[in-house]
Amino acid sequence: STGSGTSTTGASPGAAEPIKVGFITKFPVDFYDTMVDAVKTWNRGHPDVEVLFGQGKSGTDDEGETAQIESMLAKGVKAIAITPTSPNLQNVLQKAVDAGVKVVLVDNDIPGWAGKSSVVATDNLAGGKLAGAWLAERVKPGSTIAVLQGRLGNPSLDDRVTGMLSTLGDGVTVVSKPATDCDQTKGLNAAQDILAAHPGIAAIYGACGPPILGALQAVKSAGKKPGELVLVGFDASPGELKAIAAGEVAASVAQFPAKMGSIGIETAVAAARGQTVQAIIDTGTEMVTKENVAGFQ
Amino acid sequence: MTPALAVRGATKRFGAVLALDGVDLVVFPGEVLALLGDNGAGKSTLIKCISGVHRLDAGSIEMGGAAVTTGSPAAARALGIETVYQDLALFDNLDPAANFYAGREIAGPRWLPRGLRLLRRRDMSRVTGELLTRLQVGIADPHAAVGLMSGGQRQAIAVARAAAFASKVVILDEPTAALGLRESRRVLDLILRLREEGHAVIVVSHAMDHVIEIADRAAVLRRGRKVGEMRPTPDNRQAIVSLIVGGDS
Amino acid sequence: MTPALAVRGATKRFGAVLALDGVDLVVFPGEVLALLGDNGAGKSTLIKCISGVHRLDAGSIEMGGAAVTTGSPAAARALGIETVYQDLALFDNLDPAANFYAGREIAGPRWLPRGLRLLRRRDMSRVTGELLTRLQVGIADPHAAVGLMSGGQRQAIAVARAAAFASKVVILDEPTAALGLRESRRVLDLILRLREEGHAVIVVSHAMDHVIEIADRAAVLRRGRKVGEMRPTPDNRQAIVSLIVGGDS
Amino acid sequence: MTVEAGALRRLGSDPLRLALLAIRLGPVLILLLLVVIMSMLSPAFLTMLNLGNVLAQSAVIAVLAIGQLLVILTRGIDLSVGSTLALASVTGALVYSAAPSGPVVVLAMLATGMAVGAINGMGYVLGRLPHPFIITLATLSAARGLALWLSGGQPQQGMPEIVQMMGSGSAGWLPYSAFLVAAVALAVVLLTTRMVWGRWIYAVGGNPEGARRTAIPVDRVVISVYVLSGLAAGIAAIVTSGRLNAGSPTFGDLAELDSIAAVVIGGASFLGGRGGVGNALVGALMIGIIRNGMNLLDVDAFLQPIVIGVVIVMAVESDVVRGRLESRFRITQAARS
Amino acid sequence: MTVEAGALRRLGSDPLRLALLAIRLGPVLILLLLVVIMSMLSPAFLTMLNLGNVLAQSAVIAVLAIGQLLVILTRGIDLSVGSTLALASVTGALVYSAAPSGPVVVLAMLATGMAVGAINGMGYVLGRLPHPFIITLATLSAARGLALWLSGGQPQQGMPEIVQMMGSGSAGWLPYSAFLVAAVALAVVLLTTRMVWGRWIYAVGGNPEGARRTAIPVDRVVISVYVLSGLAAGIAAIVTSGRLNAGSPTFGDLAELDSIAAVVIGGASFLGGRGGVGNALVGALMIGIIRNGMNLLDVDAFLQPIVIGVVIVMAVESDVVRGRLESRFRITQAARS
Ligand SMILES: Nc1ncnc2c1ncn2[C@@H]1O[C@H](COP(=O)(O)OP(=O)(O)OP(=O)(O)O)[C@@H](O)[C@H]1O
Ligand SMILES: Nc1ncnc2c1ncn2[C@@H]1O[C@H](COP(=O)(O)OP(=O)(O)OP(=O)(O)O)[C@@H](O)[C@H]1O
Ligand SMILES: [Mg+2]
Ligand SMILES: [Mg+2]
Repeated sequence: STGSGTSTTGASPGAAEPIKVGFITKFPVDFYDTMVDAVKTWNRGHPDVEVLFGQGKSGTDDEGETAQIESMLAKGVKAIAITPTSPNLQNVLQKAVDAGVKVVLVDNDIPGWAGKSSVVATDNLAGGKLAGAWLAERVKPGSTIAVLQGRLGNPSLDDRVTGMLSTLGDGVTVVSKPATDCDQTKGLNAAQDILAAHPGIAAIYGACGPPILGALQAVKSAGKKPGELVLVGFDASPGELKAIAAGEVAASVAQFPAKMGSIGIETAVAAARGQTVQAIIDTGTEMVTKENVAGFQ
Repeated sequence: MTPALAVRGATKRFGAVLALDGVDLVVFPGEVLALLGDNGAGKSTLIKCISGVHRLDAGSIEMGGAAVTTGSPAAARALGIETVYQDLALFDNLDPAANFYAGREIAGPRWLPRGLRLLRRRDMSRVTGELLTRLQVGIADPHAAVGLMSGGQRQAIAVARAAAFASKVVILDEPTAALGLRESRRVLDLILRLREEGHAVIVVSHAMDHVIEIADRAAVLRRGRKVGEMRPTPDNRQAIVSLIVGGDS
Repeated sequence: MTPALAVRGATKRFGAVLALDGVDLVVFPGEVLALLGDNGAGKSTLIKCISGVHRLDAGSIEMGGAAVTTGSPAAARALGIETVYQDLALFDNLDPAANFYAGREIAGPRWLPRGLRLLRRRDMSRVTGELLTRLQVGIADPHAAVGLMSGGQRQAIAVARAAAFASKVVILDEPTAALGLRESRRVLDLILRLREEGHAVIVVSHAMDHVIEIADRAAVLRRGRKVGEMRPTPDNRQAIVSLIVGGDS
Repeated sequence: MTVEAGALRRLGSDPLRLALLAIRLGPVLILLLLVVIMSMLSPAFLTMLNLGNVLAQSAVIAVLAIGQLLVILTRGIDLSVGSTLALASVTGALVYSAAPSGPVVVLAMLATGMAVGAINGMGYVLGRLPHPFIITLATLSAARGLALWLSGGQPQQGMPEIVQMMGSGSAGWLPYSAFLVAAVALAVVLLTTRMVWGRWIYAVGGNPEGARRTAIPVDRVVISVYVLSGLAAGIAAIVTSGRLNAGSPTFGDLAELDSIAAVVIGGASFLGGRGGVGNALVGALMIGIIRNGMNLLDVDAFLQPIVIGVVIVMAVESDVVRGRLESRFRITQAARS
Repeated sequence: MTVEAGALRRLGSDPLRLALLAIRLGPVLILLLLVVIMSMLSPAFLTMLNLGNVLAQSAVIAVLAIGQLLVILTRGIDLSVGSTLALASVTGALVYSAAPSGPVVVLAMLATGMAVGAINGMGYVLGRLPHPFIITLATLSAARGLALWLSGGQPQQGMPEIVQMMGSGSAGWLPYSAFLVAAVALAVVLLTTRMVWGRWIYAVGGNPEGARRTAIPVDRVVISVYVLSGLAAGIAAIVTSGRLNAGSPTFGDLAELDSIAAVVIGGASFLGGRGGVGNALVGALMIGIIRNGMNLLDVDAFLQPIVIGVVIVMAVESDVVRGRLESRFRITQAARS
């Protein structure tokens, strides 16, 4: 449906005019790189649109994204598609909206902010719930698990933990939930320490991909057999997919960054050209397991 | 007469080195006391203990007959002890005037707390310039940092500073070591003037001529102990030298 | 005889200050040349230019009749110039032996590149101890860092270092300023011995007695210019002093 | 005294005075060069809108750098400024939700900054720690943790009017935060160049032991610079919180490195005792302009860090080269005169 | 010489010798204290498994800290170590995918580290930059950028056998990486205490101008410590890549702060010239144990940074107090003897 929307615009009189839009992502990791690549691919088919790309320094770099937004306004973009680091950006985004620039939020929402034209996102909370429910079926009641959190203070990462805990049920106890900053090394260290203190845990859940890959190394070096301990990640990064295929990681919650990217930019362009766009576009989440992993690789 | 400063049983140890070993010392107002001794005898250590840089391990200090604690340089200064250290303690990044007035800047208005007062930089420059001219030290650029100045220029700044703010006791650790003939002469005159004004002066020096000329009394340290006191006169010269060098060499 | 070292038209400016202004200087093997002058006259600057610490703005330096460039201290040292600086240039964090041998450590085996050789620490300690004993400087703890030592002890270490490694030209900037009577005596003897061994020696000093005793010739700087040369004898003393101080004071 | 007097008179001569001025202005010249290059590369750069952006984006680093400058002048280092900023912003947001009064919130943020600064200063001085690196590293960690704990890890939306104004208001294209930076800079210029306390700061940095011996209250001076740096972090928190209309435990990440870099790139000495407010400001603007330029020029995100690194070194290096050329020029010039 | 000789003889007396030994061992004592406290708090701490974990987790910081130590001894600072680690790991992974030979990969990683170090050292020395902060900050940025660009931002899975072994192999509970650290430490102990070059490192740190005047090749010494620090980052990259069986542009984040902290917490002087390999090792272990302890004790994630900050200060402070008590003890002791 979105594809047809663009072609309609192409035929309208205003479309002869090339349009500038911005696409801002959080920071350089594969998740956002996939998204950016998808936008670039999309852009090749739409030469009438000039896409400016911007990126922050970290998953919580509000100031960096603010600067990006300001620079794009200075360069006269008509719409911005952005993966906002936090709700803190609404102030500067509102300024953009006030200046007549359309804003489309990608990857996560800024709840309660009315200025956005659309949200193209996975619901991280829902993704977490999916993982929690999945885990609840696989670990026995009364067992203990550990959670490798992402970066504290990052709302979407926090949602993944909150969502998971909400559907996990009372039968399972979380014995430890250190923060890992989504860093592979920190995930490995934390997992080693948890295994030393709580050798009996049944599962480790990670709010992002890299720490789970670190945890996998910890499990291996602790001499446990793959599968003896259920590892569940989030993001379904290439590394995780490989490990899932090999049966070392049990599952990961997949989002669809490429889809988010292309739909996000398309929606932004449409909004800038004055078309009405859907307020919420859910790109969905899915549990990737050994059974369906082939479809994701 | 009560001594301006009296040190009793001063003992100071640095690790394995016993730098001072029960040293007694008195100096009276209007008197110049020379503190003599070989290198490493403990002269500078004694001076630093009096000025509050080091703390004595044992012993006591009296000023004007009353026991005092010179626990810090600030305390010593507040008690009226002004010191030129052997290593000068200058601020290499500041100009002569700033060095001169360090810690007692001319500033106002008076109703503000010390630290917040505004510097009277011109006044400070003028006075510093005058005092240095009196010592006949030519300083080419009075606004250059003292870190760039010659050894003698630096020493002159340090000596002039102590002399200008002299109160009860003035201590000078080898004040002429780096000075030229003329500048040395001026510093000796300065010391004599301090004596006339009633200050108690302690001078460390290796220059026997200077000592004989200006000192009323000489105390000799050897390896941390006081080995004698004497009136320095041309006749006594050899005796003092023997005291310094010691019998065993 | 060709001079061991000849400086021609040495000129050096620091910002607005003209520290050296066309200075000529020669010193011959087996000669002690005293470099005299008031504080700030430019003595240390001249020495630093010769030793490669500063670069001359204009002028040239010859050794053994051939023009040389002492562009760095390493180059000067390689040419055979050994210097004791007024500020001593010691390593406060190292012990006397390490200071003594800094830059020319005793180490082996020989087939390894310099930097990778293993230090012969015992040898270095022993030699250092012997040399310092000769200067009669008592150093309580020979393994303490020199930063903690007395002014005279520090100076003795610096002087002994230069003397031990003397090659063609030895330059001493106020080598006895911080030294006691006995230690000064030893350093003067050391200088005389260096002369006997055929070294050319340049000594900066404010002590006229020392100059008259040891120097064969005295060159006088005033405000960056050489104002005269003279044989320092007891009779000449007054004339030299006048040269140093200058007519205008 | 003819030589000296002559030299002094020559100092008054025009080319030399200009040369000396140029030395002082060194880093400023490089900053101007950067501006010229940027405006040639991007037409958007010299627009008022963008200049306003640059000022607003540099404001936080500038304020932090001014505080950091005072610390560095005393041979210290304050690694905690970024975390202090975060803690102050969270405190402000929490206070605002409890007592929605602008002045109270502002005071709470400033007080928080000063409190962390006081812990740094007193911990270092009274604990006789060997180097401020240790205590400020500890508060770097602890203040961030406290901010996370207080906020439950959640950004707290909402800031009072006055904070929002300081952060995102502007007079025409000139953001209010630029005026705030100017006010802070002016106050610290006054402190460092005119006031007794400022003189003591330089004295402590030039020779800490000497300062003690001249009865300068070294301990209090050292404590004060950390408190002032904390205060600067509090002010920076106001600007950040106002800009984003929120308080968040993630604000000010890596700001310690930025602020130190600004001071050093701007030309002050990392070893203490030398430098002034101008250095901090110039350094902060350089960093701000370089980052802004990367964005304007759409430099690939992966390449940005490389370009930033190279530009930083080139900027400082060109100042080094300029200084050398100039001193050569001065010698020739003076020899001729 | 009776007084001195006497003092020297007294130095030989037992209590005093013990006291002096204790001073040297100061930070080690604090480390032991930490171990005792931890093993009382958590039964898991003193298990072989966990001790092996602590060693493996501290190995990277330890290696980086040893390199950083050499830099700090010369009054320098190397901010680039973490980025260099990342770049070396990515290079290793890319080389491995092109030429799957263990030795080639190892060499590529070490060479990458040394190359960044050489850029740091030569940039600083030949560029006559005022402080190494600037160039190493630039490479902190640029090396990370290069790693991102080379890897396309993607972690690269797969490392040769030998790298994996260095990172995650072990002899019983003793990880091979601990042996690697021991080997690096031994080599650097040899360098710093026995070799001429090491002596020059201390000389340059104690008095750079003096070193120049005594014809020590200051420039080459300074360059060398940055190259060695880069080499250490390359070795650390091997350990990290081996532990995770991957090369990634995100490895080594903030490792610069950790490595400097280890050196300073371990008791070496941030101002150069004083300290040794022992300090770096002790500091790295302290950091490792504190972090490990947080996890073992399941300290709340929000509170962890607070606890870490407090423990760091307490550890250093207790060493300060110990030093003071001891010097008082020595005075009493010596006065009695
Ligand atoms: N801070 C210190 N730590 C250790 N030892 C010290 C310290 N200060 C001085 N010493 C030692 O104490 C002894 C006395 O030193 P002091 O400086 O008092 O000698 P001095 O009489 O002033 O000698 P000089 O004439 O050379 O200046 C010396 O052996 C010196 O090495
Ligand atoms: N690096 C420098 N920068 C600026 N000025 C300098 C520098 N070095 C020396 N000067 C100035 O040059 C002049 C000569 O200094 P120099 O040190 O040569 O004097 P000197 O003859 O050795 O005096 P002294 O007997 O006091 O040691 C002085 O006015 C001094 O302030
Ligand atoms: Mg002395
Ligand atoms: Mg001199």
